[in-house]
This record gives sequence, structure tokens and C-alpha cells, in this order.
Amino acid sequence: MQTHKAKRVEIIIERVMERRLTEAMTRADVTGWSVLPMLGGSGRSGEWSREGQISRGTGLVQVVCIIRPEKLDPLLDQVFSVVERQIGVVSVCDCEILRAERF
Amino acid sequence: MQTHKAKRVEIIIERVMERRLTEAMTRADVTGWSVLPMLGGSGRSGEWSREGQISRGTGLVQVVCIIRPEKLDPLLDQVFSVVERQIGVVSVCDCEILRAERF
Amino acid sequence: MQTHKAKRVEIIIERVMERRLTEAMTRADVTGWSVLPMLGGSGRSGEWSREGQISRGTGLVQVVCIIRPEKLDPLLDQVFSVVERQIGVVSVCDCEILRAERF
Amino acid sequence: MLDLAADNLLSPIVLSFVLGLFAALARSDLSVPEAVAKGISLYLLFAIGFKGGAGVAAHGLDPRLAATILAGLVLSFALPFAAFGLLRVLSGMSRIDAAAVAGHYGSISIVTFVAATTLLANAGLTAEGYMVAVAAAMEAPAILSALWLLSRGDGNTKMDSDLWREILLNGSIVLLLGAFVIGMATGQDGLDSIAAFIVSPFQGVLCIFLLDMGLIAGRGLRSAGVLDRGAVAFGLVMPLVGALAGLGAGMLLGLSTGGVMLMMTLSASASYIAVPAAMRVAVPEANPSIYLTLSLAVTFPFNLTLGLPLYLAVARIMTGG
Amino acid sequence: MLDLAADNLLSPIVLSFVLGLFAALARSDLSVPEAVAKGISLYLLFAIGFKGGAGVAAHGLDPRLAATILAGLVLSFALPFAAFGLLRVLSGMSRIDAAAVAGHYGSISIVTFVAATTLLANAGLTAEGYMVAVAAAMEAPAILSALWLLSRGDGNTKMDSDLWREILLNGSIVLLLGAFVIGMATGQDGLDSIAAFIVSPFQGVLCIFLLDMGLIAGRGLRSAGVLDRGAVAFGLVMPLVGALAGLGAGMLLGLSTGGVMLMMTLSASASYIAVPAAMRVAVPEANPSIYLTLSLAVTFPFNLTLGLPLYLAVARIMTGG
Amino acid sequence: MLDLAADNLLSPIVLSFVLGLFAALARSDLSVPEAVAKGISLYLLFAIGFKGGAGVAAHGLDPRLAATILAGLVLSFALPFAAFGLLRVLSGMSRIDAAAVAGHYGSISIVTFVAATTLLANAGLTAEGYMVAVAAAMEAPAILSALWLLSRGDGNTKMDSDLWREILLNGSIVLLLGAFVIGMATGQDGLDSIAAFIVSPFQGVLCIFLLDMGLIAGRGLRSAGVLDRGAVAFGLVMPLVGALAGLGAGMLLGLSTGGVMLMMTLSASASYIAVPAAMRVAVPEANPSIYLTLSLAVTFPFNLTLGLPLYLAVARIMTGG
Ligand SMILES: Nc1ncnc2c1ncn2[C@@H]1O[C@H](COP(=O)(O)O)[C@@H](O)[C@H]1O
Ligand SMILES: Nc1ncnc2c1ncn2[C@@H]1O[C@H](COP(=O)(O)O)[C@@H](O)[C@H]1O
Ligand SMILES: Nc1ncnc2c1ncn2[C@@H]1O[C@H](COP(=O)(O)O)[C@@H](O)[C@H]1O
Ligand code: NA
Ligand code: NA
Ligand code: NA
Repeated sequence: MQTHKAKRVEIIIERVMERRLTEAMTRADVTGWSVLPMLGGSGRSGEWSREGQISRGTGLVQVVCIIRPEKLDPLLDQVFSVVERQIGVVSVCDCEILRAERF
Repeated sequence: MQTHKAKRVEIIIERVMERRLTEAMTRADVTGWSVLPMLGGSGRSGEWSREGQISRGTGLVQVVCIIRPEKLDPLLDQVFSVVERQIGVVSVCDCEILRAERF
Repeated sequence: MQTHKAKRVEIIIERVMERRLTEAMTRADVTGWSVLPMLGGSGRSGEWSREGQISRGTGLVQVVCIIRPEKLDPLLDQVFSVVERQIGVVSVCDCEILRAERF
Repeated sequence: MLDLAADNLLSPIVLSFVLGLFAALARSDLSVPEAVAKGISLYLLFAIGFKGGAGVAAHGLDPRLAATILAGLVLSFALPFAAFGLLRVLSGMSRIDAAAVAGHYGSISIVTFVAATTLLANAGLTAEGYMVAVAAAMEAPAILSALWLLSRGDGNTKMDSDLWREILLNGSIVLLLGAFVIGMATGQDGLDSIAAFIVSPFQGVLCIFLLDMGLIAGRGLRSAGVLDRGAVAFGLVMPLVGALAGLGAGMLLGLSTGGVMLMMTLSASASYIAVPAAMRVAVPEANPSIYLTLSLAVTFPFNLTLGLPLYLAVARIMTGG
Repeated sequence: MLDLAADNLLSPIVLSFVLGLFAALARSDLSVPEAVAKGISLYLLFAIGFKGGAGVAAHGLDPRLAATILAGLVLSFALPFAAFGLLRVLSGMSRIDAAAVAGHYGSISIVTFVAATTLLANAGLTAEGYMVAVAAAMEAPAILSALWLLSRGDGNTKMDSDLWREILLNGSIVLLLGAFVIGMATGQDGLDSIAAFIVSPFQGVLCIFLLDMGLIAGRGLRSAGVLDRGAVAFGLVMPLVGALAGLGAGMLLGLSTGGVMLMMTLSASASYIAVPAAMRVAVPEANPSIYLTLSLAVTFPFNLTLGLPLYLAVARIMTGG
Repeated sequence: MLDLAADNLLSPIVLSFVLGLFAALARSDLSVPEAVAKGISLYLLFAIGFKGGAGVAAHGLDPRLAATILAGLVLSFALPFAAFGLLRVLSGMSRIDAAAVAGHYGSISIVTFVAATTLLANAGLTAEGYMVAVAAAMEAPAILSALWLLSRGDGNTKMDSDLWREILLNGSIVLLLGAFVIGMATGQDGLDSIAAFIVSPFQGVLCIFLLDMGLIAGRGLRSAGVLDRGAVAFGLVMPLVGALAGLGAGMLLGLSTGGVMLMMTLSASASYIAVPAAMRVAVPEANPSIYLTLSLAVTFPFNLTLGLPLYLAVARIMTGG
């Protein structure tokens, strides 16, 4: 099966920033992404959990975004402009994709 | 700690296709997988969100499947036969696993 | 954009073991992780699904943990001590991260 | 008639829908969690099915039951052809999209049905309890017609036996019919024992559900750009065509005023639960934005606000009820 | 007795369970979201605990309370040994699996308890309010017995202090007892202020919960291949053994007819919430399909349909109630 | 007064909160699914808004409505300055954290408001229906004051037009005001049609919600190490300062006893829904543990247990009610 090289960018970010992040991604000409829920986690700002939460201010999501390698740098620039002051984690890994014409 | 090379296949697909996909995976002799929920996303067919949805026709899931490298090709063939006409994204990355005897 | 090499460890484990796992991770001096929900899956111990579940004994989560490469071995040792007798899957892949000073 | 429409527009149910619509259009972050929306829809299906069954138990089996279900099946089979024809005339959408949309209009919307029973109750009317069974019967046949329309086109539809089971045993049909049977089996005693759950709070729960429907419809409207004018016109005219067919059937069957009104409502409403799921599997090429937006953001609001009081007024005139 | 069984079989509660069972076996996609199922189980625990506490407040503290709780503790400790013995005779399952299963049958199923109180209420009977506290007391001790049985085997069980806290402070025990205390503290006034929430809609909510239990049990039955015939026989016989033990205890304690019936029910029922979680941690080698299928798909349906009316009939005869 | 406090402490609502608190502190795994907690909060907002609107419809538009809303806006703008000053005196927290906290205390907690209406109802009092609109009006202005306080500091706050929309159209404001308008539009008839949903089970639902609030507060308390003594003192004194300001406003406006008490409650309570979200976006440097813990784990419990009966007693004395 024919596959193509791509980058998988995974961004953990607060839910309140989700829209701002995806808008920044659109500015980097990236229009495909997926948002995954998170149950909780721990980091420098302590532990958190989504259980029973009612506050809109707490909780994180993971935004996953698969792109052609050449789009990585512009994307990271845009992503960084959003996450700069916020808590959150950005990681990138190499992957292979089917149907590259879709990206 | 002893680790072994493996492939991590991640398939984003509509929920209505989940069973068909896992059945195809079983045909490729792959019997271990996990299904993760998704909150929303964006792609060529526009944006979607799981919030407040009641329709069974909308919404995607992510199926994750870790396999020995030699099983990759048969798996992708089967996966492709299912996702061919559907929306969805298939990506593969290299990973290392503990307890390879389980795969 | 400046990135740094890191490892992404993904551990699929029963929910009842989550706290024990994160405590073991803390012993390996790893204090950043995220927990993602899972809807269901299949493995050597059969299929399971989270739908309609009320039992606290069923169901898995995925714990994701991004670390500097040098922390991998101590982490895997600790993780292994917890998952040893349990069902579950541990995989590691290479990735690049922004803001390495945070890890 | 105007009074009725005004009353309906000022009911908590319709206003809750409007509130959701407004919130979504204003891009408020108001939202109902998916699990809650699903939970409420289970509640509504269970309650409406049970009450229908208890109604049948109370009045005894009606010889018209079988004939009415048969009429429902026929309507569900036939309406997609009318819809398809109308769409080809009115809108420029592709043949595939038109067939997929047509399938939705042969099937039914259970919330529209529920809103209609509420309107009836407020007007002091009741209907044949078995109309719930008719609703269940009308869910699936339209899918067949849509697939037949499609197979005459590019012949690329995928219809496997799994899909059959999924369609006929989809959760909402099973729960609606199952609750109907339970209601029939346990009768008035059963109803009494759970009335404080399925009867008294029903209208309030429906408000929250319609708030959610408004939110979804509002989000849909934001992507209404996928619809050409003809498609929108179709979404407003087709319910009237369906209602007319339902009226004919109801009169022929000799149903009560309430029964005729419900038959009109079922025929006039369009699916957004069972049919989209089937279409995604069988015809992934059809654009879901088109059929979901038409069904949820055009036809549903139309029926809820103007259609239902109209159908009731017409049913009253025609049956002298 | 036969009347009672028939009445019970035709109650909305049991029929809802059957509907769920049927839907799962027919592979319908009907499902209850996990969050909704958990929410309902919180509701049931809160309601049943509160009502029990308010009942105690109404009748004053009964000297039998302490003795009854003690009896519950003893039964929960002792029944796993009977279960283990029976299993070793009837089934070929491994020692580890047998011990894990045995732990489930010493503990209790709170929904079975709830269904029993509903049956009592329909029969015009009440029971001692503190039976709720007995239920809570019986949840955990059986886990100890199971672990002791295991340690005599391969000696590989992992029992740390965390596990202790998890078992004794697991959510369902804390909520049940907490609501019991609140009910006792606020008494009839408290009950009146929230009766429209925890009393009137209770049976209806229970129907939805049992629908979900039916769905889970049905899915479990599809994997019933893990059970040999002897195991299935055990799942039907063990409740009777437990009920007999509960009957003896209830008679000795001089409980009311309702109280004896509930004591039988608690002893006859098997856990599927607290014990599985503890077993996954302490004995991961035991196969969860075996103990969950037995508890949920064999014993629970048996108790719900045939067991409960039987226990009630026996309790009536024995107490002359 | 002492009676009132004792009665309040022994209400099912407060005891449910205490139960949640205890469970979290004892590290029980008791938890309410997020979707259920959100669903209940939708229910509470809808119910409280609707009842307020229906109340206004029943008594006619009051000329004091506009003045009271204006007073609420002024209080919400002004209280953060008092809070900021107090914090700078009492606690050693950073300027940024102090400003963020101050913003929370100008805004309001809708559950505290709901608990206050319940207390009023139990005391046989009612209040002006439009107090619900005042509550909505007081949610957002405090955010502005906090941002102004911050911009005088490091000037690094990010306030874009999106944030404006998010604040003013946040889900809880929209639902509260929307339901208020629906209640006003449909009046007593509307209320009657859904009273079995939004009135009778209200207190019971509130218990479950407060159980969840107790769980969250308890988890918050475990991280209370982030608060210095001065901060804790602030969390107990500031509600009294706020209540005093609310008392003054209520008296000036000539509100009823109930109205004055609610005005005090609104001023005394601190936000934990709308303001934290805005702060995360605009001032990510501020530590959320500090403001969430203060608001949820210090001030909320204080108001719920001691504050509310105190405010009611004072309002009674001052208005002679
Ligand atoms: N090393 C990590 N690996 C995975 N997730 C992390 C990591 N560090 C932080 N996170 C997630 O990001 C959130 C915020 O992290 P922080 O900014 O360090 O407080 C945490 O609550 C975790 O959910
Ligand atoms: N490049 C991408 N990266 C991550 N997820 C994607 C990407 N493209 C599409 N998706 C996901 O797949 C769904 C369908 O995509 P599409 O087929 O392009 O409409 C989207 O709604 C996203 O959830
Ligand atoms: N190869 C795999 N890839 C992804 N997930 C897996 C795999 N094997 C097992 N799992 C997950 O781990 C759970 C337990 O697996 P097992 O221990 O094999 O029964 C399964 O239910 C899946 O959710
Ligand atoms: Na129709
Ligand atoms: Na038992
Ligand atoms: Na305030």
C-alpha cells in the first residue's frame, strides 16, 4: 500500500483556547484537525481532573493535526503564538499517511 | 528495559463505520485495538462537533492499533477497503513496545 | 521554530490502575502526563465497551507522557512494575517538542 | 387557527427551541453535553412508546391498527419518490444528494411527533395510541426507496446484510416499539406506577431537548450556504406535500382528529437520526451537510412553529373534530 | 406465589430489563451513555439511602439494628466459602477464578435490593429502614474472604493499603451510607422536601436503569461461552443457598416480613460494581468475563425475575406476614 | 437566627454538600460524571430563570427593575476594587493573582443564589422575580474591573473582541436570561405546564448538584496549600463586605425582605464558572488554583452554611420582614 511521509502534531491545550488555536491553524493554511477529549492530567501547574466539573475555565483537550512536512514550520509558528503564554504541550512526530492527496 | 519495534496505526473514521473497520482488521488477523472518542474536528467535509448530537450519523472515533511491522501491509489493505469511499484519515508511525509477545 | 528530541510514551491501562500508574511515574521523577478516555477495544482478554457501564471494574484509559529521552529507562522500569501483571499496552515513539525547558 | 399558531409559538417548548437557535447563531458557548442529549432522547422514546402502548391497552385493540401501519409503510416508501421529483425540479443539487435527501423525507422525526402530541393534549384532544407503532413503522422503508433511487443512478450503493440489521434494529425503533409493547402489556397499572416519571415532567424535559435541537439547528444554519434557494424552498414545501398525503391516508382510514393530525405530522416530518446514519454507510458520497441542514434547520423548525398548528387546524376542519 | 411471580414478570421494571436483553442479543445499537448510567446509579443510591435513613428516623432507633448489621457482616464473610465449595464441585473453572467469583456472591447487588423494595411496596409491605445500612455493610467483607481463599492458592494476591481505602470508601458505599445519614438527620421533613425527586419518579428511573442492565447483561450473554454448564448451574443455585442463609439470619433476628425478604435478597445477590474493581487490582489473573457474566447475566436476571417473588413468598410463609 | 442557621445546616442540601466534601477529603472515588454535572447545571439555570420570569409576569413589570439591575451592574463593577484592596492588605499573593481573585468576587455564584431562594422559600418568603435578571447582569462587569486592575500592573492582558463575545454570551448568562424571558412570555400557564419538571423536583436535583460541588470543593481543599492565611481570611471576610454593600443597595432600592437577602447573597458570592474561563484566556499567568480554591472551597461553603442564614436574618431585621 502506497504511503507518504507526513507530520503528526499533537497539541494539549486548555479548552477555552481551542477556537483561538484552530483559527491560528487556519491562518497557517491548515484546515484538517481533530479534537480529542482528555480526562485529566498533571503538569507544572498541578493536577486536574474533568470529573464533575462545571467550570468552563478548567479542562484541556488534545488537538491532533496531520500535515505535509513542508507545512510544519508555518504551523508551529502560528501554534506558538497562541500557546506562548498558556499552559500546554506541543509535540510532533513523523508518520506515514494513506491518501496523501487529501492533505 | 527490553523493547521491540512495532507500528502504531491510527485511523480516524465515522462512528457508523467502526464495526466494519474492526471486522476488516480481524480479517487481517489483527485482534488488538482501542477506540478513542473524539469531540470534533475539521476537514475537507467541513467542521463537526459532538456537542449535543443526537444523530447516530454524525461523529468520528479514532481507532488505534499497535502491530508487529510485518502485519502492516495486510492491515492497511483491509483498512483501505473500508475507508476507501468514506471520509477519514489513516496514519502510521514507528514505535517501540514492551511485552512484544502479546502482539 | 526550535524543537527538541523527546519520547512520547503511551500506556493503555485499566482505569482502576490509573492512580497506581501515575504514582509509579512520579517515583521515576516524571510529573507531567495526560489521561485520555477510551470507548472500547479488543485484545487477548476479549472485547469491551464503555457504553452503559456502571461497574468500576471495567474500562481502560490511555495515559500519555512526554519526557526527555534520558528519563525513558527509569520511567519504563516503574511503568513495568505496575503493568506487569495487568492487561495493558505500552508503546514509545520519538517526537520533537516545543518549549523543552518545561519537561 | 391564528390563535392556535400564536399559542403554539408562545409555548415554552417552541420558545426553548428559539432560545437554542438564537444562542447558536450568536455563537454563544451554550451547549448540552452529548450524553445528556442522548439520555433525554432515550427518555422521550421510552415515554412516548409506553404511553402509546398503555393507550392501546386502555381502548382495546383497534381493527384499524393493521391498516394504519400498512398505510404508514406505504407512505414511507412512496414519499421519497415525490421528494426526489420535487427536488429535481426545484434544486440544482446532484442526483446522489437529491436521493439521499428524499430518503429523509419519507422517514419521520420523532420529536416532531412528540411536539404534535403535546399540541394535541393542550387542545384537549387525544389520538389512537398505536400511532406510536405507525411512527416506528415509518422510520425505515424510506431508506429502501432512497437506495433504489440511487442504484438507478451510479449504481454504487453498498447495501450489506449488516446495514439491514442496523436499520431495522436501530436503537430508536427498538426502544420505541419495546416501550410500546411494555405499555400494552402493563396497561393502566404500569402507567400509574411510572406516571410521575414519564407523564408529569414530560413537557419540561421536552423543553431542554428542544433547546438542544435549537442549538444544533442554529449551528446547521451557519453552514446553510450548502443549500441553494431551491433546496430551501423544498424544505418548506415538502412538509406540506407530505402532510397532504398523510391527510388523505388518515381520512381514508377514518382516524380520529388527533390521529389524522399525527398521520399528517409523521408524513410531513423528516428524519435526522436513523436515515443519516444509514446514508453515511451506504452512500458516503452524499453530502451530509445538505441533508442534515435541510432536515434539522429548515423542515424541523418549520413544522414545529407553523406546520403543526396548521396540520391540527386542517385535521379539525376535515374531520369535524 | 404464581400470581406474584407473574405480576413481577409483567412489571415495567422487569420488562424493561427484558427489552434491554433482547436488544443486546439482537445486536441493536441501542445503548445508554456511560455518563447517564452512572448518573442514574448515583440517583438510585442517593434515593434508597435517604429513604432508608428517613425510615429509621420515623420509627426510632431499633435495638436490632446493630445485630442485623453484624449478621450482614458475618453473611458477607461466610457466603464466599460456601460459594467456593459449590463452584469447586459444580464447575471446572480454575481455583483463582473460583475464588474471584466467590467474592462476588458474598457481596451484594444494590439494584436487586432496589427491585426488592419495589416489589415489597407493590405488595403493600415495608421493611426496616436500616436494611440499607446492612446492604452497605455487606459490600466489602466478601472481598477479604475471596483474597484469603486466593492466598491459600498461589499466594500471589496484591493487597496494599490503597486497596483497603478504595474498597471501604468506594463511591457506592459512601453515597449509600451518606444519604442514609442525611435521611436520618433530616427525617420526614427532609424527605418531604425532596420526595418529588427521590420518591415519585423512582420507579420510572429504575426502568431506564434496568434497560441498561439488560443491555449489559445481553452483551455479557454473547460471551457466555466462557462459562461451563456447571458455572451456569452455580449462578442459579447459589442465590438460593444465599437466600436460605439470609432467611435463617432474618428469622433469628426477628425481622419483619419485608426485612426478612430483603435479608434474603442481599444474601442471594452478587456484586458487579465494587467487587470486580477490587478483583481487577488484586487478582488481575482472574478472568473478568467469568465473574461479570455470572453475576450480571445469570444471577441478576434470575433474582430479578424468579428469585425475588420466591423470596417474598417464602418470607411471608415463614413470618406469617 | 441560631435556629435558622441550625435548620439550614441540617437541610438535605447543605448535608449533601458536606457529604461530597467528606468523600473528597477521604479520597473516596465517588464522582459525578462531567456530563451529568453540566446537565444539572443547565436544569438549574433553566428552572431558576423560568421561575423568575414567570414571577415577573405574575406581578407585572416593576418600576424598580431597571434601577435594581443598574445597582447590580454598579456593585459588580465596584466590588473587585474593594476585594483587591482587602487582598493587598491581608494576603501576600502577587498583584496579578490578587486582581484575578478580585474579579471573581465582583461576579456571582448562581448556585449560591439558588440555595438562597430555597432558604427563602422554606422561610415562607418570596422575592422579586427579576432578581434573576440582576444575577445575570452581575456576572460579567467584574471581569472588566479585574482587567483594568491588571492593566495598571504589568499591562500584559489580552482582551480581544472574541473574549468580549465569550463573556457576554457565555452559556450560563444566555440560558438564565433566555429562560427568564420565556417565563415572562408564557407566564403562569407556561409555568403550570412544566412545573412538575422545574418546581417539584428542584430541591432534590439541587442535592445532587451540591454533592458534586462538595466533591469539587473537597478536591480543591486538598490543594489549599496554595492559599496563605491572609487569603483564607479574605475568603471569609469578603462575603461579609459584599453582603453589606448588597444590603445597602437593597435598602436604598426598597426591595422586599427576600429581595434584599438575594441582593446580599449575589454581592457576597464569588463566581466559579464565567470568570475563571475569562481569566484563563486573558490572564493565563494568574494561578487558577488560587482563585478556584478561594471561590469554591472557601467562600462557597461559608455562604452556603453560615452566610445565607446570616444574610436572611439581617435582611429581616433591616426590612422588618
Ligand atoms: N510531559 C507531559 N506529558 C503529557 N502531558 C503533559 C505533560 N506535561 C503537561 N501535560 C499536560 O498539560 C497540562 C498542563 O501542563 P503544565 O503546563 O505543565 O501545567 C497537564 O495538566 C497535562 O494534562
Ligand atoms: N489533517 C488532519 N489531521 C487530523 N485530523 C483530520 C485531518 N483531516 C481530517 N481530519 C479528521 O477527519 C475528519 C474528516 O475529514 P475529511 O474527510 O477531510 O472531511 C475531520 O472532521 C477531522 O476530524
Ligand atoms: N495491539 C493493540 N493495539 C491497541 N490497543 C490494544 C492492543 N492490544 C490490546 N489493546 C488494548 O488493551 C486492552 C487490553 O488488551 P489485552 O491485555 O490484550 O486484553 C484491549 O481491550 C485494547 O483496548
Ligand atoms: Na416524513
Ligand atoms: Na450476596
Ligand atoms: Na459577588
